[in-house]
Amino acid sequence: MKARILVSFKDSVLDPQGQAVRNALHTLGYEPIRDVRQGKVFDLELGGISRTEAERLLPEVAAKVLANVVIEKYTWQILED
Amino acid sequence: MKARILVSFKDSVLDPQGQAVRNALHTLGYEPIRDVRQGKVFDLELGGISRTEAERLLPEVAAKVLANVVIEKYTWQILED
Amino acid sequence: MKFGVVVFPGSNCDADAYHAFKDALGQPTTYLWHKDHDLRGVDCVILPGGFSYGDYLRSGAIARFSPLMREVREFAGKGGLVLGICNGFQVLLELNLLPGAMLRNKRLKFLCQYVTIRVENDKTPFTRKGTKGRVLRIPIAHFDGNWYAPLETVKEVEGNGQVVFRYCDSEGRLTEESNINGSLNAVAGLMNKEGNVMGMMPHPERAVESILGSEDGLVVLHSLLENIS
Amino acid sequence: MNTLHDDAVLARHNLTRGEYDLIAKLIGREPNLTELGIFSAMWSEHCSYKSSKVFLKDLPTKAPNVVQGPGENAGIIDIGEGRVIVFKIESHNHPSYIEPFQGAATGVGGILRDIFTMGARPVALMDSLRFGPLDNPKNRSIMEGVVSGISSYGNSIGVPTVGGEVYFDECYSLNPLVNVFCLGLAEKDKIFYAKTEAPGNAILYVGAKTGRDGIHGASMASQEFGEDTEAKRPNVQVGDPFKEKLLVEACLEVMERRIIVGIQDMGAAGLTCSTTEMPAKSGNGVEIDLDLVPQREKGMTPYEILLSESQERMLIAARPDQVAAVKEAFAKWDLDAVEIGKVTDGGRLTCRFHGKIIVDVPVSAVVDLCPAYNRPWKEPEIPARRRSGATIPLPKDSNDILRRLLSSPTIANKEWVYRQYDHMVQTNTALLPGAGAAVLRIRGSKKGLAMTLDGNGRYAALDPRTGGKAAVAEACRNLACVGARPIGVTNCLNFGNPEKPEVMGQFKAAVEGLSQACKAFGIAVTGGNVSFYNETEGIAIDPTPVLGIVGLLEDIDRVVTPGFKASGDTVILLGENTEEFGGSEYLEAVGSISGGAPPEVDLDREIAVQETLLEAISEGLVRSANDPSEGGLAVCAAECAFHSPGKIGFELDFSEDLRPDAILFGESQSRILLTVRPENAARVLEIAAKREVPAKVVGTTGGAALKIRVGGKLLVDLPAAEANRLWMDSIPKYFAATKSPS
Ligand SMILES: Nc1ncnc2c1ncn2[C@@H]1O[C@H](COP(=O)(O)OP(=O)(O)O)[C@@H](O)[C@H]1O
Ligand SMILES: [Mg+2]
Repeated sequence: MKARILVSFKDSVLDPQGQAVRNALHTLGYEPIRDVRQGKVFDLELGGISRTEAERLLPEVAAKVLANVVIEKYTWQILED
Repeated sequence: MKARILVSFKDSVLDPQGQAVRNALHTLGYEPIRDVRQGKVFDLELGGISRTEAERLLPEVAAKVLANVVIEKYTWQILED
Repeated sequence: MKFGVVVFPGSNCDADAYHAFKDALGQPTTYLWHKDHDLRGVDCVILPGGFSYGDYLRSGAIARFSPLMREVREFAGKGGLVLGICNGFQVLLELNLLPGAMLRNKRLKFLCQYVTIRVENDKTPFTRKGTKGRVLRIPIAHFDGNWYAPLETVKEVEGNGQVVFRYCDSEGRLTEESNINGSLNAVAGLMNKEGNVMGMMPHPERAVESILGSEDGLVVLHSLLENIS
Repeated sequence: MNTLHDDAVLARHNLTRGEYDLIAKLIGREPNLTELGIFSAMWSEHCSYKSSKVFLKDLPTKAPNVVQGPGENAGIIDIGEGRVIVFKIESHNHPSYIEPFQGAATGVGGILRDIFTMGARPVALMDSLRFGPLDNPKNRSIMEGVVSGISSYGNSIGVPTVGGEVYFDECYSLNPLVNVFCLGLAEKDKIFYAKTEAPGNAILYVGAKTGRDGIHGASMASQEFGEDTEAKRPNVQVGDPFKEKLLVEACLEVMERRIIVGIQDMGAAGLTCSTTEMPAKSGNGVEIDLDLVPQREKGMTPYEILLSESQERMLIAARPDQVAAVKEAFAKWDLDAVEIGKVTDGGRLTCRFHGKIIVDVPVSAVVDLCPAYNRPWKEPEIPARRRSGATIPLPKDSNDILRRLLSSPTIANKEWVYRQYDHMVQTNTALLPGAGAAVLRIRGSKKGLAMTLDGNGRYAALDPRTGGKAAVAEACRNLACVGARPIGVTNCLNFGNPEKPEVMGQFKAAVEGLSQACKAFGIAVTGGNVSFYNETEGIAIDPTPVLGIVGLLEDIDRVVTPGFKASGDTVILLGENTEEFGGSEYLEAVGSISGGAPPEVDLDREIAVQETLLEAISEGLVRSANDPSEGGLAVCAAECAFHSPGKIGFELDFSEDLRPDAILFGESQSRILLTVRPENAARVLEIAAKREVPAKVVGTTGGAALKIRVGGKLLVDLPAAEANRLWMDSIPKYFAATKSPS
């Protein structure tokens, strides 16, 4: 089974990396890119569990390990059974 | 318009971060997570261009700025008009 | 007084801390292996700087799951002294033994240089040899030292006097420029409410010998020595 | 008639028909494709030094303090008290152009392995960098990537990057140079070598798994691979400093406990290199089973497994009774140690794959019998040496020239670079970046270690022989300025295509120059690296020999720094100003052709000047010292002001009958600007006189301005603070655009 977890800063937290990317893009003339937020993506390969189990596992792993919930939020999805 | 670009190492390239995360998850008993690949996600806010223009812009920005195609691959999608 | 320096895979200031406590301070010091469940009867636990687990997920994020951290948590809960330096500070944040989180430095670059920090609270086991307002010259070396916490947390932390050090200029003034990494309220060192756990980004163990350029780190080391039980 | 592989296959393997026939003769039959790959890698320029060997023979490699000269992973010098230093420099130029961050990072990883594989703990890194001009965004992004790559690897592994150099020139735009130096400390009786010792010993593979990384692009034989293999096989590796940190600790532990007999890192040519070089040195062979090699990817061919350049791997030879203990030691650090074969007699490398022997070659043929070439070379044409009468007009405003020089990126302060490097970890750095050389204290000793990297491609382009000499002279001078005497040399020779006679001629001359200078200083070259083919679109870089020289301070408490210490000190110039402009930053700054001959290096004079300084330092007289290099005396003096607390200014006065711009900005060699308390000036002049070194008092420190008079006229008069700002801000300014709003 393939799954994906996205982790990014909460909206209330400043994202200087995203801003630096945006500035760099503007310098290169990519003006239409008004804003950039940068985050992390984790592509997971799961095995030996059911979809229901995966649906419990993914948010748990995201909240406990992959994201620091003081500053970050996450989303998850199962990509492929 | 909202768009998203995902950048990660090509499959054959070593991903030390993903490996470290996978090992940590195994130590914590999350055995079903067989493999992890870590990448970057860029959430973009676009303005002043059409969807067609965005469809040209996004892969260009991904290939030229956000990813180094020697070792990285990317995907992009428009999330919202 | 017996000190224990925790060694995580990827720690790289463990030997420096060991040297500082053992040789410069002249106290019995021992390494504590992250896979053990034994604090070897130390009076103070040091979480050293470095890149535990490569800092690959987030600084300090994976180290927090090390076996030994169970004992460290218990030790801290019982009032034991814990000092986290740099990566050790980051681990303490991830462990929730200290409030907040670290963001990347405001200019997005790793920074290695001397900074000046001001003692904000001299009634702590880590600073009783300092005087409030004293300016210390101590090096930093980090990528993620930009302390952040939600507004209420910041208020609480300030209200409790938990801020131990702030980045300042050489005269002790807080300026935009002297807040080198962009930390909220220029926080350079922070303790828990109970006052027995402190994290700081500057490296006191790098400033304990004149040949290396500063001995100001001794303020922290000597203060700890005052806590002999 | 050898016909198994056609010309196209040989071309892809960078082997000539002649070389191929020789291989067939050496192994008594035609090689199969995997064997061809092995020879191709080991007989490549990079591994075999086939073009450079004949010229490198000239280098002085012996001295009483040399424990190990060229030929091992790194050189070793005895520093007394039972200790040795292990050091070496390597280039990672091409990878750093393709992928600046990873290319530079893995360069650091590679040189570190060369050091700890010999039983030494790495204690210092330095980096010599060359980029194209910063007004080009592409060059900025290469520089940004390279610097963060070095910083990421070095900082993470916890080895301080204590020094280096950065130059900017158009010729490096398409071909940046990234040379990385590493130095380790070891106890003299605990050095390890790459040996297998005796048949029956086990061969263990430790560290990261093998993937399809970095298999030499030019020597790829695609027939054997599936369609998509090319795309799958990245030429740039990704470094894993965390894994290497574990590897350092585990390797040093098994060496300390002496539970292995030999060890070698897997660098260029990976498993092939280590499984042939190790037994070759012991007169043994090795038999391995490729199926046992830990693999990151599925379906790897023997060719790929043997030639992969995956990072963070080592090969160990251990006695059978030691194997269990080795495995346990690595397990402690969460690393695998896998027994993949054993040492044999008979001197052959045999590799088994899926039960069949697919490689069977004599290791000596692979390692030692690559033909050396005496390639045609053409003596470089040296511009006429002109000691006077530059044809450029005298500058109208010397202040303006000085401003321009101070803000030229090559001269400007490099803090933007070195503050991204942890230069203090391990708490030994007694002299931080900023001085001409870095200084480390040695725990448990009064002594200190100084080190520096130097090289000036522009000098070498104009006159390679002088360029080679000047690099040695300047490096030693930088050491002398902190109070150290040179004890050993490593070098990285960055050149163009050696098949061009002009390039070969440059190489030959540069090596002669540096060789001559090393001999004069009585120091041995213990190793180094040659990087050829630094060309893009047929345009070669300036020949760029980079010297890494290590020095010893007898008493670290006597270390001298460049910054003025107080107002009212006397400024003394050792050496002599001349009218030499060739290759100078000054000519560059006024937009003149950088033609002419570079400043002459008189080695006897050079040594006498340095000895004078060292003697004055040993008497405790010298308060600060700095040598004029790029930008000349004015820049040199300005730097002393900038490094002083509170930016102490100076007033200097020259009355020589020379063009004033030569005095201010000329780059004549063998000069040192030092300060002493006024009462000690006479003694310094006396020491100089004894050694027949020209020396004179040229002014005093103090005030808030940089002031220089020539022939009574105040030509330079700049507020120190303003000048300092130009010097500090120049490089950061170029990167301001990518800064985030704070
Ligand atoms: N790439 C670099 N990495 C680390 N330190 C550097 C680098 N480039 C320059 N430095 C430091 O900046 C200082 C000035 O360098 P440089 O101008 O080359 O000195 P010098 O002319 O005396 O050889 C030195 O201390 C040097 O180590
Ligand atoms: Mg230099």
